[in-house]
Amino acid sequence: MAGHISPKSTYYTIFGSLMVLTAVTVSVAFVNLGALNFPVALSIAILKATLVILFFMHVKYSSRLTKLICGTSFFFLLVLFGLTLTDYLSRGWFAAPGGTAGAGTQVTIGPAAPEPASVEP
Amino acid sequence: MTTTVLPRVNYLNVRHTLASWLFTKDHKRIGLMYLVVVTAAFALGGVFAAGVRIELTTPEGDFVSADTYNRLFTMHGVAMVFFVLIPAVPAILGNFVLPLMIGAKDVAFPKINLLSWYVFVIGFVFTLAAMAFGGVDTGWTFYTPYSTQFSNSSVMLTGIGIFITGFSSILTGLNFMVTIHRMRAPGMTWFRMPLFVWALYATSIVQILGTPVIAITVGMLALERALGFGIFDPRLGGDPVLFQHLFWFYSHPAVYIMILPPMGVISEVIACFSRKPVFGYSFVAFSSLAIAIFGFLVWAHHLFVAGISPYSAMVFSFLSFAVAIPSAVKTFNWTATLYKGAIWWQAPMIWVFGFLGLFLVGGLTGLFLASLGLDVHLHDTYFVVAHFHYIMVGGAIMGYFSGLHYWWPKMTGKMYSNSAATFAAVLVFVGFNLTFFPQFILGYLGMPRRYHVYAEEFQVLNVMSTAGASLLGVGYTLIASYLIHSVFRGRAAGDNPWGATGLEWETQSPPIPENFDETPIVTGGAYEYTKRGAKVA
Amino acid sequence: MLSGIPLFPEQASTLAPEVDNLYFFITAVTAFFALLVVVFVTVFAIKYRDRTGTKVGEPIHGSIPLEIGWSLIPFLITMVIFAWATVVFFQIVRAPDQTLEVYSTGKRWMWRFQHIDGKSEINELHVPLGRPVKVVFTSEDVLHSLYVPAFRVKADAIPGRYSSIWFTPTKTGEFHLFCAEYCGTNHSGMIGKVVVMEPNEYQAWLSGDTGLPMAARGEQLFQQLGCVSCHLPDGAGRGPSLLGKFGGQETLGDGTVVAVDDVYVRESILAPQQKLVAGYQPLMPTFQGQVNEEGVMSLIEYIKTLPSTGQPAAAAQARTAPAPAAQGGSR
Amino acid sequence: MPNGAVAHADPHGPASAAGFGAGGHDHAHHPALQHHFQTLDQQHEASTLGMWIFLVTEVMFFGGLLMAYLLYRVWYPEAWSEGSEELDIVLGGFNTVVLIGSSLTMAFGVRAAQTGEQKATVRWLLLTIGLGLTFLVVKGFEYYHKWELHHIPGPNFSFEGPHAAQVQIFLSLYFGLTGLHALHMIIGCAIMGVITWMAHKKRFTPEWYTPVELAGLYWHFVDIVWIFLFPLLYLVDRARQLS
Repeated sequence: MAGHISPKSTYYTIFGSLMVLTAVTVSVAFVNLGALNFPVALSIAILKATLVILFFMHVKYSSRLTKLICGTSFFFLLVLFGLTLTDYLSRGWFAAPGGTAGAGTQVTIGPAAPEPASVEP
Repeated sequence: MTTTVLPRVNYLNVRHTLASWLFTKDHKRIGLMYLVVVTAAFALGGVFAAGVRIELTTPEGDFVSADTYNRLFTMHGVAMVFFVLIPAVPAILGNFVLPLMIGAKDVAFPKINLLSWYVFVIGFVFTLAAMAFGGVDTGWTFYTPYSTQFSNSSVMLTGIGIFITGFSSILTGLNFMVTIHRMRAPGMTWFRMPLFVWALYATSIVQILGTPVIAITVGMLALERALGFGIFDPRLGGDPVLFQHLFWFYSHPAVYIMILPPMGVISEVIACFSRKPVFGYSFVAFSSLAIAIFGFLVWAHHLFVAGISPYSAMVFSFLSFAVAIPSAVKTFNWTATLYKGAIWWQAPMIWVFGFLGLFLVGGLTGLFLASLGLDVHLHDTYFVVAHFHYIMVGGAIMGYFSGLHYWWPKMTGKMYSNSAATFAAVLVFVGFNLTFFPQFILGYLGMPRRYHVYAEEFQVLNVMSTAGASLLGVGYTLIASYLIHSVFRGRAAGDNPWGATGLEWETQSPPIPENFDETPIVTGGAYEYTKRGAKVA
Repeated sequence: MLSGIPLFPEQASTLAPEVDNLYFFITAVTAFFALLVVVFVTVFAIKYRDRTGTKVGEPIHGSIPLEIGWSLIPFLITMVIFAWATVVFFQIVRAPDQTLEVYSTGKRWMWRFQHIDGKSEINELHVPLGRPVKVVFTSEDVLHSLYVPAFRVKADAIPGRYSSIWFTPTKTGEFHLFCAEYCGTNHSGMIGKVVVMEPNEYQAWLSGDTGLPMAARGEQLFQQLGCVSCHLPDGAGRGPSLLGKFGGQETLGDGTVVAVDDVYVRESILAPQQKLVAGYQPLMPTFQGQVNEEGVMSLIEYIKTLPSTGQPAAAAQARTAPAPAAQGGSR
Repeated sequence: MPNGAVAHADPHGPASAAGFGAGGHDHAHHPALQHHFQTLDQQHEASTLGMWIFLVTEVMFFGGLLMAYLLYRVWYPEAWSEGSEELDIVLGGFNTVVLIGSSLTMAFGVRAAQTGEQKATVRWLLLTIGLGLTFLVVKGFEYYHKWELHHIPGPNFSFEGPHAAQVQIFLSLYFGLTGLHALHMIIGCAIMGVITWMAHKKRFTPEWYTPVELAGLYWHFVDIVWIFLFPLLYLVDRARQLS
């Protein structure tokens, strides 16, 4: 059975890199980068995941089909996120004239007022 | 063909004990086991539908109470969607013929195949338990916050049932995909595969990518209902519409789980009974993949009036129109396949004619609902009900029966009465149109769906609909009776009663346990009727 | 029983003909294609019928030009439908500037309508002929959907948010009003009627026994709930002055700018910490549970009538009868 | 995939019709070869492909929860910040190191199986299980702590802070995501137990070690999920509080 056998040193190197990246992401968490907080943390996580996928899971040495399947899952994850966000991110754009929000406005916080406390004057 | 004695050993008579069925790893037996459970679910769902239609004969709520009515249509939806439409063609027909079609001894993971049947049955048992404990009244869509905070019915049990059943669907899809990749006989290249195999492959994509999302969504709903977690709860600032997004991310593609395999069946049957290759083979094959992938990009067309952003609605409307194209391409190709064929009017082909007529109406009325301006009026009315019944019953169930009639001789080795089958097809076609066409008109008139009592002016159309539903009931009972009759009294069908191409017809009927005496070696395309030496019509 | 089979709903709003024209167009296009396929299938099935089952068809494998043709032509046609339908859709969701506003809350299983002048009604909505009306609504429990088939409008009522529909009635009479989103046991009983009246009759109806105008009720609430003690008109209080704020913009503590619309006001009443105006402390308590959805709507209506300092708000004057409230606000 | 990449036809002739199991074949097979496959290679390829497809479903499974996370993070950044402050960064970080370490030992376990070092395989797998259990124990302490503070969403939830309601959403997603992950860890440890036992019984050879490889893929996947959950839940909005 022809599986790829990586040298032990590769695994140690990857493990070392993962540890370094973990340290980086933890330290970065204590620096306020403003809007960049989320992208930076996410990029580091994606980088770490990529290392695991490529080396620990041997995708680097696997068939095109495996790579395709791997890519497909992330593609459809992005479809789920991206197309759902087309709704949420564009809800604020549309406000009908007259101050009242149109069909798709942002959700607000509020009670479902179980039993409307009578405030009738 | 003259004797009623089945040929030597076959997958049916090789063992007779109950255990030999319950622990079988033979894909053919598992297919039949699905047939039994799915048929039971179909009968159950039919009974619920009958209750709904009887109630709707009069505008008043005089047959059942409002609560009962709500449970009836909910359970009709749950039984039909999750336990009939989704498993019908892939798990029954697909299981039976997929390995035969590609020249394999079995699916890639026979044990997992059996497991998925058990998972399916366990899910069904949970759902039955929910029905026994008073049923569920949320609608099969389980919209929050009604399902999480207000409903007093067995939402949890049903949810668990659907969650479990989802894994059955995932496992079947996984199994089929690996089977198609890894188990094809020598010479069975991708473009020699029958189109039904392509359709099953496309279906597997949807099952694998979509089903986990409904499972986790139902899981979140359960956490919220049972433990008070707040994910969709508007009182905490959660968004009920998020549930709808996640629900339809699966449930819209699920429509393609239901319709793609029957489309594949149609390609097989049309080619066989026209005695020629399917017109535009590669376009039909790739349109299956296109539908599977585009199908994931259109879900929010169920949400046009649910409070999503109008700009987002625009994007989804556009994509919904785009997904209509591959379906149209398939229809045109099927029509073109008939051109200069030698069309043999046998029962499976009559079902195909019925499918074409009904799927056409179902597909085209989809354009009405994809149109933003029109959907505002039509959403949640009977127009929608009529539309998806045309797709799911007119399309998927007609396709399923076409396939069942087509492969029945292979599955049982017996032939049913062709005239009875033809009559049943015509009866179902007429009954179906009488049931559901009036509902388009009701929908445009503005009758909302899920109404227990309704305004008087809608009555005539509703009576027509109920009358049609009775015809449907008769038609389906007829099918069951002559098919069962054929098992005991039918004449032996022979290995290839239709004179069809395809590896499944090269082995005996019913097939031997491991399908083929020798691993077949494929040398040509799927539908090469001319090579068989008969003269061109 | 009825005298015949109805085929087509009444057209009773300016939107209805727009929607119907689109409907006829799509019906014509789809009927054409359906007939085309049915005719071809029928002709082929009969012409090429082989009763013996022994002949073989001509092995035609396909045609690229045909495939391209029957992909492209339907695509172009659907794009025409898409464009047309989208235009109609934006007419449906975008209300005109000057509308008569009615507030509504859906609750299992009834619709309550609150007119700005104080009149309120249940499962009935009276509106004048020929005037654009906007219904702003929310739900107090589960999802509902406000649907008037004769007007061709519908929108879901969602707890915690505002939705709206608008229409200009073109016919007097009574029309169905349905809940279209399944809401539990008595979903099919959550129905009512829209009564379209001649404008003068409508005025007469309005002036019948009536409650306080919404803005006035809002002002009462503003006093009762103690809003007035912090939101001083001169801006010297612990909360920002609300004079002339509605319809404008406000800068928040984190620098973002938000539009002051009903959604923002509602959120500020029920979850004041969410979007704090720059320069103010998070002192305001939530009024969740102390004021119901209709109370919030009244407060919004009151805040709308507050003029900017110095100049009377144009919006306030355009409204039907906010006179007492406007005086209260400029005090 | 290229055309016709199926394994070769069995040159030795028909698989007997009555041939249930390998016994029906007229030539010797590897004991692990199931009868419906032609070769061990075909069987191995099918199994790994199946595992990868299964992992795709797993990605989508977590995807639903992550979508909810993403939406509410966009809507309620302050609540997310308050919520993430509540989580113990030390325990979370420790668990991250433990889990990445277990991925390393798992990779070595697979490697040992590949090279036929059976004792080493058992050793590495046991170490992996040990690290996995450590992770679960630490997670258990974290959960217990939340329980004491009434930070478990539900009727008894209580939280002091301006965005208590939305913090409840955060914690719902925290428990949803980490709970689902922990469930995967428990299943993973159970699977590892079986695999270790098989390795101990010397079932694996350099020709056939598929179960070890598949378990490895699963284990690494679970590790990857945590690699995302740790920053998303524990870290990402901490800095906002510093400003």
